Amino acid sequence: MKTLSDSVIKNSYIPIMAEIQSIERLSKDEMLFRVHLPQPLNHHPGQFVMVGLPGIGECAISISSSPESGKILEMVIRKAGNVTGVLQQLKKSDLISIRGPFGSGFDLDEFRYKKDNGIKDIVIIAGGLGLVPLRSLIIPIMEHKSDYGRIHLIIGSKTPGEALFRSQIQTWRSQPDCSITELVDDPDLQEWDGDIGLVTEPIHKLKIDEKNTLVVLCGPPVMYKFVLMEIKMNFNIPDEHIFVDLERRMRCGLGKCGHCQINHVYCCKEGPVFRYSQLTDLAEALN
Amino acid sequence: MNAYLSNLNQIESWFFSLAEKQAFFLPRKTQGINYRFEFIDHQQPLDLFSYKPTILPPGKNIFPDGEILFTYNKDNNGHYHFHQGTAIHSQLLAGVRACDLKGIYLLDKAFSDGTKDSHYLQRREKTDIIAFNCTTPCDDHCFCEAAQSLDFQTGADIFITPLFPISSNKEVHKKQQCLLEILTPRGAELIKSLVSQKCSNPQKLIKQALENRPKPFGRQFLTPVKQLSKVIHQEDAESIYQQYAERCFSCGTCNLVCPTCYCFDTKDELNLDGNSGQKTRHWDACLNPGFAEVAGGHNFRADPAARQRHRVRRKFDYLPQRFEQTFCTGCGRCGRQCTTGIDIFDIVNDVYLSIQESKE
Amino acid sequence: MKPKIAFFDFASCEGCQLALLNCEDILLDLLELVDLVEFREALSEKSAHYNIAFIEGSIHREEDTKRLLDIRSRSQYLVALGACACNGNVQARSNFIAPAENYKLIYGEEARNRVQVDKHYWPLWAHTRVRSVEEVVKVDFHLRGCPMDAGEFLTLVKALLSNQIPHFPANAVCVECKRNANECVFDKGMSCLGPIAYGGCDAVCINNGHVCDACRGLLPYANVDAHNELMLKKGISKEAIQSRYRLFCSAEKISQT
Amino acid sequence: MATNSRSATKATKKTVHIKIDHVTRLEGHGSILIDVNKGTVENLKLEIVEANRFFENLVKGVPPHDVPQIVSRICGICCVGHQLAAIKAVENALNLSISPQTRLLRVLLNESQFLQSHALHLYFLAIPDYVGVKSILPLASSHPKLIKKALKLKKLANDFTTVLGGRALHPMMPTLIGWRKLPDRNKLQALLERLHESVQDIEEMVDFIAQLKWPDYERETEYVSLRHPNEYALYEGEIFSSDTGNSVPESDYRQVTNEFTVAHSTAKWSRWNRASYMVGALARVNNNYEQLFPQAQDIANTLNLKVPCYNPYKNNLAQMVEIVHCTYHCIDTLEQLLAQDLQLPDLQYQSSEGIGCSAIEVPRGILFHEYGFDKNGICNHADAVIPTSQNINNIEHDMKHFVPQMLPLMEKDDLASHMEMLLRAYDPCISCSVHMLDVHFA
Ligand SMILES: Cc1cc2nc3c(=O)[nH]c(=O)nc-3n(C[C@H](O)[C@H](O)[C@H](O)COP(=O)(O)OP(=O)(O)OC[C@H]3O[C@@H](n4cnc5c(N)ncnc54)[C@H](O)[C@@H]3O)c2cc1C
Ligand code: SF4
Ligand code: SF4
Ligand code: SF4
Repeated sequence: MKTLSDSVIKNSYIPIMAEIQSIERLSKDEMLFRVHLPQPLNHHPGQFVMVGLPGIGECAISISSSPESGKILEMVIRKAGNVTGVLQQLKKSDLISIRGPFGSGFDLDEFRYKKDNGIKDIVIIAGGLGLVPLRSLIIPIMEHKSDYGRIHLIIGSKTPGEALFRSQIQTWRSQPDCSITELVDDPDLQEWDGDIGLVTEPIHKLKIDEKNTLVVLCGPPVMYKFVLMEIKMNFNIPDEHIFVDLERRMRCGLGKCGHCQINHVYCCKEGPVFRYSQLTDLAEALN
Repeated sequence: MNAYLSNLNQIESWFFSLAEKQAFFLPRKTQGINYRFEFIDHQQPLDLFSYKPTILPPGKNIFPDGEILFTYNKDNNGHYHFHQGTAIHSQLLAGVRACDLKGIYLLDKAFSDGTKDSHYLQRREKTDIIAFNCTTPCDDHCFCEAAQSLDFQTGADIFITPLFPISSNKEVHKKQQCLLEILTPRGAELIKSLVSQKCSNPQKLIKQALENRPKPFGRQFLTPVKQLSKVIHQEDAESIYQQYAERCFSCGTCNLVCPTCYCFDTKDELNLDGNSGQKTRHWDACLNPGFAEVAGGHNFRADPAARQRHRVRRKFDYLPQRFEQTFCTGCGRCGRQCTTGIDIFDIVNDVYLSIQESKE
Repeated sequence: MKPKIAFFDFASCEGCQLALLNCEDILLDLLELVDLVEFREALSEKSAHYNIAFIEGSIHREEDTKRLLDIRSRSQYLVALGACACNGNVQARSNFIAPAENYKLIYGEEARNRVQVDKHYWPLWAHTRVRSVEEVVKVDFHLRGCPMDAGEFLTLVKALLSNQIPHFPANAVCVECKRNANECVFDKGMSCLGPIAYGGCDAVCINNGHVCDACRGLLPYANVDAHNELMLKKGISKEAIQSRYRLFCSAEKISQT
Repeated sequence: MATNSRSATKATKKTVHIKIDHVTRLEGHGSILIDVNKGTVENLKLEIVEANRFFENLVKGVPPHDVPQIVSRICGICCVGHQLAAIKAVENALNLSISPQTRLLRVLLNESQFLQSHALHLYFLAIPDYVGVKSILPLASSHPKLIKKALKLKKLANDFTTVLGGRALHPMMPTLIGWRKLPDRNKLQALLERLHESVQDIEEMVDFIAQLKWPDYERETEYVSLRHPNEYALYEGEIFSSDTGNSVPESDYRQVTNEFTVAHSTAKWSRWNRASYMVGALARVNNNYEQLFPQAQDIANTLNLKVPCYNPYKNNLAQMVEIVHCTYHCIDTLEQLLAQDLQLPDLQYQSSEGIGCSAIEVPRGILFHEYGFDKNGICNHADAVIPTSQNINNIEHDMKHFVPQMLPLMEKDDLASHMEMLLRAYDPCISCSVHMLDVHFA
């Protein structure tokens, strides 16, 4: 212990402060934050940051912007409690604290269409706020669509009022080899041009090359079991090719505080993106 | 490395002289039946070898509760300024036993894994350790041999082995000899102020001293710990965890006294001026019901049996997968201090037994 | 605008308000941040609307109920301040005795009969049952303890001032005992309600040589059966255990048995 | 009302109705009701509207050591007094004796509460009246130095109680026979130094009080306090009356208090040798002036407090004198204590059948407690007579005397505020006072 290589270790709890460039209300509880960072985070899709205010607190928030967004960071924050509640009261040019990026995220390389790994189909299923982290994956795919194979998006929300990023989704529709299904559980007497039903319903209709498909899921805890069941029933996709994005309580983001532990892994470090094949050893994952 | 011989009288005055130079902690008997690492500040007689694992393990001196991670203030222009937290001073922990040395060693591993924890590691760097060897099991709760931490020396600067039999009811004689092994350059520095003589045949003396240790030393698992870990990893043993959970208060004592528990919560505090504050961290306990609760009220480990299982697996399965070491040192603290008498030693043996039975 | 804060006392020792006056170090700073509109123990001012109303004391009479309902209707947040307001404290022990019997025992039958026919003053005397504040109106936050903990009070006020919802973890007193490296009371040959009691007091009684009598009330997940068994195992008689449970927690479930 | 007919004849033909609900800046709930019809006082009542808490019933069924903890909750301000009174009474009931060290600690603990309570009452509750403001808040900006000093003294007193008792409110360290844990020596040492320092501050506070004006009003009454042969009686003594010039032992307290019930008060009332009597700082200073520390006597001089003093408003001055006395006495006692090696006493005791009472001076006057235990050592009898319930009767008498006398000279508002100030001058502790008469359980 006496021979610490770097005797002054960085204090990883001190955040950087970033300026809010704009805040846009997306739905009753959710707001899109666009902040300007002092330097780019160089994140992977699916990673998250600890966001907050000094003296108030921090919480884990997924990065919603593309890895190529440079000094601009986009996040969607839902009002769920204290910190998120206070963040939503901020205004343009206020400062917020950021630490990260944390977590494993997705490796875009694996998703690219290459002769050798032969991935042709990418299925992305998002429920509710689940679209937010997956957006950081979808945007780079859409922007370099020719590098990737067929894309199937299934995006579900509770009601039309809660459906996120609809106009952006609209722009994705024009991409070649791209099918998008948008659903709501309940049209709630509002105008709705998409489908009605649960995200599990369109799954069996997917036209995919089972052996060469990657599936990505993100949504509320209850969604996973049913979606996975549906996939397993209809397709024979290897477990390594299915990704899930999980949520846990997080305090440090550094794999120390223990709150996010799922069996032997730390959700903040090994996750929040896991391959389904990993979960067979993680009994607590889909609790 | 070098070894020296010295007697208890000399060691005692050496401790007092060291205590004058820096914060010095030593186990001391409480008014009841326990021991506690206490700050030695005036010359009270020391009782060096009567001992049973302290209420809190010495590792908590390196990972203190409520430590300030940083402070901040906001200037008139709205800019934030951050400052390092609690100042880190050097300290000397004496009388640390092998099980707790291992505890500290495991914390070292955990806090330097991946992103390094500056607060822990910097304080660790400034912590000197004078360890004592055990020649007799501390009490009925101890199972350090079974947990593979007996004779653990890594991390100590000086390791002291008493060369005389120790029994709890007899006064040890002040003239009796101890062997001091110097394990680090820092240890060599510390020993300079001790009146002692160099020892040329330390191995032989140690061997003699330890020969009379009871065999087996303390409680033993029903099967070697490696095997135990495998069973705990593979089998759920729900009913065993459930059975213990029924008696459990979910009070978290077992976590908080454990030398290898390091989960924590952080708290952000705002000063009354509204423009400054701090972030602190506090020991947390996975046995407390709110530990895995998230916004919206979902609790990922709402069931007490699930929490009990998590604790056991963390010690014998999860962290060992990561660090290739059992994360239970066999100190026996959790069983000793659990008011309702739940002992992790019993749980793991029961898990093993239930598996054996179900096989039959 | 500074938030309007008010204090109201019902049946209590007024110690919680005093505990606040005892925060000499921060009192003046705190008063800069809030508009203290009603604090009968130290002020003569009054107001019509409150952002935070602190209610001290338990509720005994129709009179008190009416006053409390009125306060609730004028308050944004209502905080039960201290054990009396949170769970009736020691005076809830009198619920084991019928009110009429209580009067007889204390004032004598003759006095009771005389006062009972007095229309004007009887409401002052008409004691019904000792109730916690929550039994009468909605309570937003509880500041437990006898007396309340000034640190928790400050946490609450600071949180509300910064638009946050204060959070008080529901941990057993044992947690704080460990933080203080206390020798467990059971190891000293005495008994303790700490394992089933709300912490937040920093285990102050145990730090100072006493035991925990659960003045903050029982945890929602208190494993009372296990505790009862533990106490019996330590050789404590059933009657003594019951007397312990009824000391501060007579309003709680365990005391009804 | 008969007593006032003499004064009423001199009065003008005014008609005044005063009703002050829930008088502020006092501990507990009290209301003042005054009806003057064409110069005649028709109705004057000091209503005590605090809800009953039946403390004497609450201790029924508990073991001896729980009694002091329960009765401590009678009142936050006087918690130390209630605890000490209960501890002494229970010890008397069970025939337990204490060490000299324990007595010293108790004396200190009791006086720490005098410092805190008097400082609180004087500066936070009473003085705003005499400066003509509604609370301490305006004082904080108009007299910042003074308020800082007062806060400092209060903090010292609180820290003192905390070090001795474990916390400032409902301390848990003192118990039957002794202390559950010994106070920390280093902290006691530090307090001794702070006490020495505070002497200077107190003198400045005296200077401020010396320039305030007190209502010119007198009514001679019976002054009752404890008296001790060797010291200014606070911790123990016999019950002394200024009317008879004699003392009776504490065990005869019922003969002194003679409690009775009135409808407009949930607290019980007392009388001894005449219609009402007064307890508290003024009664003590009047009765035991000679035993005050010389420094305290000097301050009494500076404040122009001459004994015997019949002006109830000057109870506030007597409190200041006692602050000085207690400061010097605490310094002495603390030095005496620190000269010894502190020992943790063995707290084991044998509970037995018995009954015992005690008397102790607390800031507001004499406090009596009495407890009985059955053969299993379980409490079956309790009685407590609180200073305020002894004083209320006297306050009402003061008011009945004051109103007709001052009616010609004062406007309604002025009169009302003088009534409030009078009530406050007694520093009544109303939550304490609400409970009552002997209770005998089977
Ligand atoms: C990897 C990851 C990514 C996420 N991405 C997003 C995202 O993109 N957008 C989004 O809106 N949300 C996201 N979340 C969820 C988000 O982190 C939570 O909604 C947020 O933490 C809520 O924090 P809060 O402070 O507002 O709520 P809190 O008020 O802190 O409440 C959180 C919960 O913790 C408990 N709690 C709070 N403080 C304490 C305490 N001191 N002790 C004990 N218990 C306490 C409360 O009981 C409550 O159940 C993500 C979460 C994770 C793990
Ligand atoms: S110490 Fe015992 S009772 Fe407390 S949480 Fe641990 S196992 Fe449960
Ligand atoms: S689990 Fe128990 S025995 Fe093992 S190291 Fe922790 S406290 Fe000691
Ligand atoms: S003394 Fe009481 S609160 Fe403290 S650890 Fe023991 S049982 Fe828990």
